[in-house]
Amino acid sequence: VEPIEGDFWLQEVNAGNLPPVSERMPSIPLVPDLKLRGRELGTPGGTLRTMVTRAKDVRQMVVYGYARLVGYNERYEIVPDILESLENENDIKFTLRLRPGHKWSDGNPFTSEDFRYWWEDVANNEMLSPAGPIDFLRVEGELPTVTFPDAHTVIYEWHKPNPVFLQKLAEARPPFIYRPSHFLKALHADYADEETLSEALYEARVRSWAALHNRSDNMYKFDNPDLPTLQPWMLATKDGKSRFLFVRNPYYHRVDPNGVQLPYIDVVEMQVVAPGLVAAKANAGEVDLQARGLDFKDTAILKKGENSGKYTTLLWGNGTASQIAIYPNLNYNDDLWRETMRDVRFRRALSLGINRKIINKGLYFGLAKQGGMTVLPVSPFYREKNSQAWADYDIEQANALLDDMGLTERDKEGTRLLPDGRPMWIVVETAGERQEVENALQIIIDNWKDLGIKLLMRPLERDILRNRVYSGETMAAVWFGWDNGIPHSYTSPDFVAPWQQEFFAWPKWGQYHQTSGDAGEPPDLAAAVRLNDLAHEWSQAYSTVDRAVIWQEMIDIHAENVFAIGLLNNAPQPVVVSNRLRNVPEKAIWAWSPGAHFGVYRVDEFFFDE
Amino acid sequence: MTILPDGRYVDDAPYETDTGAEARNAELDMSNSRLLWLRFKQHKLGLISALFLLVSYLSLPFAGFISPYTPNERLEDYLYAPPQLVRLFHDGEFVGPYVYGTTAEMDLESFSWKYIQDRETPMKLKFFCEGSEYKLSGFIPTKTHLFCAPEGATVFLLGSDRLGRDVFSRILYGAQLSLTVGLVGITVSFVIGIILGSIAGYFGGFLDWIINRVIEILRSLPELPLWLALSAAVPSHWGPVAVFFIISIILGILDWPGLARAVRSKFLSLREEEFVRAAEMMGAKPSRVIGKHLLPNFLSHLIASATLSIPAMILGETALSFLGLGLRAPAVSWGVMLNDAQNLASIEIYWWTAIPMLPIVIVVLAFNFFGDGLRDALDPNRS
Amino acid sequence: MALLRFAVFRFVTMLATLLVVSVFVYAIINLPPGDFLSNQINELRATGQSNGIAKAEFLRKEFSMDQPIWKQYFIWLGALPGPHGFAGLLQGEFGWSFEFDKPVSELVGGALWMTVLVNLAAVVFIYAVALPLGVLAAARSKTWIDYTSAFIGYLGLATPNFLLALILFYYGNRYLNLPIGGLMDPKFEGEPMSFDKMKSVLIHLIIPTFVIGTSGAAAMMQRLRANLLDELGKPYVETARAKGMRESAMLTKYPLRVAFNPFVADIGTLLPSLVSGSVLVSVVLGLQTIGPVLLQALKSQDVFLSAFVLMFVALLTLIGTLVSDLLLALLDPRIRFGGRER
Amino acid sequence: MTALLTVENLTIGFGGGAPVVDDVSFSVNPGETLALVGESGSGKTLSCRSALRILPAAAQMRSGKITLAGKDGKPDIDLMSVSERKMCAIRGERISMIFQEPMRSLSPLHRIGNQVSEVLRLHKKISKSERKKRVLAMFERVGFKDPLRVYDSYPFELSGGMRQRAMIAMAMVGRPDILIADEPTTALDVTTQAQVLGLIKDLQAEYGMAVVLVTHDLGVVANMADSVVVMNRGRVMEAGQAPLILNDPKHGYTRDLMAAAPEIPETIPEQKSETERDYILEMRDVSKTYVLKGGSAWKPKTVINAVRGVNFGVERGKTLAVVGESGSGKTTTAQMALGAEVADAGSSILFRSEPGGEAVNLQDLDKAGRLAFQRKAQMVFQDPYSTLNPRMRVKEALTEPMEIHGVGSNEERLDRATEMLRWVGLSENMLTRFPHAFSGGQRQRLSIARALMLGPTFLVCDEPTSALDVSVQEQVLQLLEDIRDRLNLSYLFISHDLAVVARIADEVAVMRSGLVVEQGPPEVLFHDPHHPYTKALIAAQPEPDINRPIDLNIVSQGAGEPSTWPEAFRFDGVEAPPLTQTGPNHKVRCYV
Ligand SMILES: Nc1ncnc2c1ncn2[C@@H]1O[C@H](COP(=O)(O)OP(=O)(O)OP(=O)(O)O)[C@@H](O)[C@H]1O
Ligand SMILES: Nc1ncnc2c1ncn2[C@@H]1O[C@H](COP(=O)(O)OP(=O)(O)OP(=O)(O)O)[C@@H](O)[C@H]1O
Ligand SMILES: [Mg+2]
Ligand SMILES: [Mg+2]
Ligand code: NI
Repeated sequence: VEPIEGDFWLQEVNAGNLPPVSERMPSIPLVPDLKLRGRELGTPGGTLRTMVTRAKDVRQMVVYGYARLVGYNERYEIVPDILESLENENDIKFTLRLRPGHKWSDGNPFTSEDFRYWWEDVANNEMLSPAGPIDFLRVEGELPTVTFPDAHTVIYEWHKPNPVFLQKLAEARPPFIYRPSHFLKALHADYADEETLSEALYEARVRSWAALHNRSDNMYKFDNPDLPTLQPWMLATKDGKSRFLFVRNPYYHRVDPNGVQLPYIDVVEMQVVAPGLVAAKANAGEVDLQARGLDFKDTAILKKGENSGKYTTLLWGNGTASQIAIYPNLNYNDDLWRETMRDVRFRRALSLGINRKIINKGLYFGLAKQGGMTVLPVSPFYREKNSQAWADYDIEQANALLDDMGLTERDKEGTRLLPDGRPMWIVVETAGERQEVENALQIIIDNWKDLGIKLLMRPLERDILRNRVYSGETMAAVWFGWDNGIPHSYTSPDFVAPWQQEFFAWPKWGQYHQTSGDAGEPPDLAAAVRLNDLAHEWSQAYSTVDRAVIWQEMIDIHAENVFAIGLLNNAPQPVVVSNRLRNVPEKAIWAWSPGAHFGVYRVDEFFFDE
Repeated sequence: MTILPDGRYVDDAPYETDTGAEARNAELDMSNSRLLWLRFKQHKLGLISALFLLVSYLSLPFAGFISPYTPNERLEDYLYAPPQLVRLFHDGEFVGPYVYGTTAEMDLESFSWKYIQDRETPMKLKFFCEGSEYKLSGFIPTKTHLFCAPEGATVFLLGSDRLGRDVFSRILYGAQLSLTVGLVGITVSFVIGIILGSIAGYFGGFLDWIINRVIEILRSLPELPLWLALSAAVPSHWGPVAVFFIISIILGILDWPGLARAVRSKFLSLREEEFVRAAEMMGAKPSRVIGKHLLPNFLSHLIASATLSIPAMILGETALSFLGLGLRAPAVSWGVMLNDAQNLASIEIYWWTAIPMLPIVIVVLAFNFFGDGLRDALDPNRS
Repeated sequence: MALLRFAVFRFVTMLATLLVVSVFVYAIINLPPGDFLSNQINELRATGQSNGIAKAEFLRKEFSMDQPIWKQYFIWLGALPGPHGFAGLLQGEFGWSFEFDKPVSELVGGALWMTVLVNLAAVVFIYAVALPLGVLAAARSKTWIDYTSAFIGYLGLATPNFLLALILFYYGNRYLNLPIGGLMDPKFEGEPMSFDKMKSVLIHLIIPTFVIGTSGAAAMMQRLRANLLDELGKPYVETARAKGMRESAMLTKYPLRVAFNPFVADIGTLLPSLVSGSVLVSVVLGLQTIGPVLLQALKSQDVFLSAFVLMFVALLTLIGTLVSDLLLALLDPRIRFGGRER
Repeated sequence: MTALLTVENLTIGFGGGAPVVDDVSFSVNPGETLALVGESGSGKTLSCRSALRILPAAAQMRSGKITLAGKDGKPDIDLMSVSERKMCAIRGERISMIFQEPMRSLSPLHRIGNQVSEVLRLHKKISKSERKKRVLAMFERVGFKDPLRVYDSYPFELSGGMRQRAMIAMAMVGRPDILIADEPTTALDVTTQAQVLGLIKDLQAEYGMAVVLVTHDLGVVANMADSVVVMNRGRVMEAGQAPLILNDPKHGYTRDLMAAAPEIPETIPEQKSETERDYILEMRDVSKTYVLKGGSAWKPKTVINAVRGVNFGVERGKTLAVVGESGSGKTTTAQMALGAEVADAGSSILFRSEPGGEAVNLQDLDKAGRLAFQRKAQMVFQDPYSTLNPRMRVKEALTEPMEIHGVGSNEERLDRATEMLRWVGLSENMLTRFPHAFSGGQRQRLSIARALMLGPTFLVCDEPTSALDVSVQEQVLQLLEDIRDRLNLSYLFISHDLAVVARIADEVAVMRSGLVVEQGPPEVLFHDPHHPYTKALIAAQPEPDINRPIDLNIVSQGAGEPSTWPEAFRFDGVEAPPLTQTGPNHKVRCYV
């Protein structure tokens, strides 16, 4: 197709400041088949208004823009995006091919030099990366050999498979393994001349060139309008505080079948508003596309404003494995309690003792799906049995389990006693950010009372909560379930293995893995050990089938062992969409990983119908 | 009366020369507090407010008895139920207090709960009836309530909230905390503020300098980070009420400098008054001068300040819970309830969840009018 | 000369106090467990983004966050050398904001102005409302004017600010077309001052001013009323009446000045307390003042940023106290001419 | 001639009680002076205030009519019903008032000049500088030596008499048609009093101003009044032309009143011989300097030598009276005598509680010593209003001294308070009242009662009877003498009324500008005054005999400036002649 020059840059082109569109695009642009995916072909133009709650959330545009070397499509398959093509030899050797003629948003060519610069001058520079290249590039501690045969080819090669390589590149917050070298070299001590560099240092009021380089080189933060980008929109506001404008990237690599360069929408206007006001502003019709900052409890008010605000409220499903999950801390510092919580019967009893139906009704209008923590139905590893395992409301069975453990003594109020005579008070700590959690716990307090267990709720600051969990001071914590509720066989299973302290049920086991044994404790619970082994097997496995089998077993183990007590999943997430905005899917999943929120739905294909 | 020929006017009435011949005044034998009461009684609004407050405080132990439900009792089929009217007449006939039964319906158009009244059958309220168990005055377990919902219906005088809890009952229970715990903080802050402020203002000099520096440092110290630090430091097994209690004491301890400065500055000028010098010349000790001469002349400000601190204390927890320090379920207080109501839906759709504002306003007004009446009664110029 | 000596003396004490405050400030913000960089590393790990970690490690070295706390304090103060020599408060270096990846000094400038603006508006509102109403309520005590003003005042006082703001925003937007949140129309941001921008700022200020101001105004009004009622019985009021002064003129000239004493004493706190008191309001209303910056910085333990803001607030308080002391002396000659020492 | 102000059948009461002003009528013509005399607490002040509609909040005007004649042919104004707005225009412009207690009647936070010139600002359209000029002129006329200093002073920096004069200036500067003067000269020494009275007369002559003069001093009445209203217990006893009433009182009360008026006795002094004296209090070389900071830091400080080298003693069981010009340092001396003010270095004030006992120096007393001293020595304050805590009932105020010193049980204290109240001629019913609910004279008596509560041995009385009518004054003086003789009390008695002094004092010291200029027993002093200032004082003492008027204009000049005195007495600035013994017990400040 012959690319058509749009109105937005026309003036610049006519003035000679910008080459015509045909010269701006790579010689082989990416032409998505919109029709095939049931989408309309759009017309360019318009300003999309959206809101974030903190100024630093401008980075959301990198997430929504979702231009990645490789990215997920709506079926969660990894496909080349910025790359023209990709060869993957058994997850060991990856040959990345760039689009010839692809340019950064400032018009400079995007070539393998940008990859080399990052690999040699950033990732392997001691000043800039004191700890060396990031972890996902290491396979059992070994770094890949990276070669740059020509301007458009980059080859990453390991001795053993690195199955997470592509998956990481497709993440919402990807590791940018390339940098605009032409721009950054001016700040790099190896390239820049000393005088200009020290001048720049003085101007930026930083004390070392590394600091300056680090600061300017924020592909993800997206807060530097001068930093060239490959995303569909580029930041146009310098030092913004409450409003950020993003304009279309004239060198963007995607074009619709009609030859209209994407994105359709010319300008994205991002306003920073207080979290409490997002719903009010949406209700007043002040946004065109909004999901962030909206909760299900806002739905009623959003529905109410639809007519006057000229928007529609869609309800998407949330992509986390569990909307609310309670993590009994298997590494809790108190010996007796730790032993108790490590008893699977105890966790099962707790899970059985929760009336999920009421929680669902009260918090989500009955629209979420009740069930323990497991993967979502979209995932190939979903099994109804897992979802319902130990997730019915069955006080009798729960009590039987507890009695079976020998926790039969009770105090005056009917609270069970631990063997040493302490009453069973479970302190559940929360981040205190979500009202749903509080309300749900309120219901669980009543439910667990019937088990003879007293729940105390304690809200904390997010960071404080984390620190307490990691050090084993927290007895139990509430958080979301796994961020990624839709794992596929290629998804790294480290979040289901005892490998991450961020899984609040086993912070110390996670530390042990993360620090290669320097901190924390090795997992010593059979099920956890099994998970550990399985995860190792996964990374050694060569075939998709093998990995899928491993995944399935891990998911099953989780369901049986109830490491985290999930309450609900697939909770409805309101998405406000202007009536003029097209191509926004009616039903979809609102997920950070995989999916990058709006990212997989390709916001650059959304357009305004006048 | 006589008008003399020279234009003089002369009174004919007999005149008395001895003084003190009047009848002994009944007021004389009364104690000061009785005199105060006599005068306080004349301030009608103040009197009503005082009675209201008295009744409120006295009924605190009986909150459980008066309310039809317990505070955390969830009626799962009645989420966000609107307030129900208690009626007396049905079809023109007197049936005694009754309500209509309601059924909830999920409205998937508007995503809100709709309630349909069954206007056919009046359902009479029960009185002195068995309900869920609670502890009268905090220790006597009982099940008797003043009134309860009829079988198969509900009695939500002020509606129910997101979890189907009765707002009316919760307000009553909330009063137990809101009306008491916060006052502790005020007391602490007043005691410290007055003592240190008067010392600084009366003695002046070095003491004044020291106290002023302490005030300055305390005042320039931020509270916010302190709260954040505290929220991490409080032991986890403490109940929410205990936490809040400690917090309000700390709040009080931090709050005194403002008052102390006001006291100090007023005392700086008051101590120059002649009557203060007179008292000193009589040999009055500083404590007496401060307590008997200076403070009473500053009472109005103190009373006004105290009444004003009350809403701050009741609402203080809403701000604190923003930082994860306020009261938390299962404790109920007005602040907790309002905290739950802080979203648009509570204003626009489920307006009754914002009702706890009312008791706060009423109590605060009552305290204000009570204070005003007290001030009036103490004001010598109004006798 | 005496005044000059007094001023110099006060200034020196102020600096000393500031130093003490700085110790407290630094200690308090470091009280909660953890620090920004470890938290950030945790956060990055928690969300599976191991990419930023290297940067955090880099910063930890750069800003001596790996040193013991007391050393950190002195480095921050500028009394000990950091990795790049002496660079602390004493040298005019305010440190680095990890959160924003910018020098602190670059960061808060705009917010400071906004803070001053919002608080100034609130103060003006408070005085503009509380003074006349308080005087009126005292002059017409126990009439409907008195009661209504008390009622409205307490209504404002008894409604949590967040709720009040939400209500006002919602209905203000609906019926009066007032903007929701923010301090100006975003399109004016970064623009030079113009008439339209001014207008936009003013319109946006209406609700925040009201929300922040109501409680302050109600409080001031009631206290003023009480103090005034006390003064009204004094003989000098009668003298003024006998001169033929109008009630209102008389009230404002004589008793008000006496009744004002406690408020002047409090002026010192007015600004700083508005700053810290309006933190949560600002957060909720989405005002770009220093409040949200502070709260965010504190929550994420962005030490230098919070320390800077807190020191700034402290400085404001101290200056405020100084001003209020001077004003107090100006207002009451009995204090000015140095009372007796005991 | 039509009356300018007419009061008819005025009745005022408090609460449900009997009226305190009962059916009072009087009127005053332009250019005329009406004197209201009568018992303390008889309702004079209330009657006057009702003309301006400035009554205590609790007072009820039960009936009556007050009419102000219209100006320039305008209709008469009914002051009871006229709007508040019109009333404002009348107050200060047509009727102005001098309140009885000037100390409190000035705002403590505003400069005198500001408060006085305000009257002009309110009613006259003249420029600021013109206003200041007029105020300064008026200050000069009321006898301020340094009008500019007063203009910039705050009330608390002035002596009682000075404040009173400032009030007078405030009332007169607007040149009202009617001046209501409530005891305008109570706190003034006789020469200043003469000066003020002369001023009132002058203005009256100049502008035809009518004056309602409330006074207890029959001498003043005799010299000023055209007509007289005599009040007692809220009722008018007798009213009519001044000569008639003064010469030939018809009503019994009036007659009693006339009889009670003290006079300087005309007896020949019997020479007492010098004996060894037993001083209870001795002041040696006592001085007091006040340093006034300037209004701004740049103005120079003013040094005021309030008291300079006073040397005298109060004998046990005797009365030392101090008379003198207003502002001459009497109160300051008194306060130093009680240790309430610290005298300048070098002064010593010795107190001997027992005859021949160890003398203690008040300057360096420790806490316990001070407390013991304070129990024995009490003060009756010059300005009772401000020395009574407005928030304390009389009951508490009276029992306070006993409480402080831990004397007696509650009942005993109350009994004693009741007794004291009776002593000073007040009813015990008043115990539950607050201080503001008293008339000026009643408050003064409260002050006396309070001082007597502890049964002191040494009493400082600062103008204790200045606000009392002659009959009550007589009663109080009698009381003071009684207890002095019975309990061997000693008094330091400050007064400006020479007749009172003559009656009660054993020795008199005359002060002027902080210096004692003459000292001796009253017989000697009043018969054979040496010092020109003493002479002037005596000449200026008005007598309650309408046939022997004093020439206000002459006597008001007093003795003139010290620099104009005869060579032997003259002093300039700091240099003053020494106090020289001229006879037994007689000292005069002169060069011999
Ligand atoms: N606020 C009040 N409440 C009750 N009684 C009062 C009040 N004010 C004055 N009185 C009483 O009214 C009476 C008249 O008072 P008023 O001040 O007119 O007396 P007066 O003639 O001016 O006396 P004096 O010469 O002592 O000043 C007194 O007995 C006094 O006690
Ligand atoms: N606190 C003070 N500060 C400054 N000057 C003062 C102060 N108190 C008194 N004075 C001055 O000292 C002088 C003497 O005052 P004092 O009160 O002793 O006079 P007095 O003789 O009692 O006069 P009066 O008869 O008018 O009461 C006056 O000039 C007065 O202005
Ligand atoms: Mg009087
Ligand atoms: Mg005096
Ligand atoms: Ni505070």
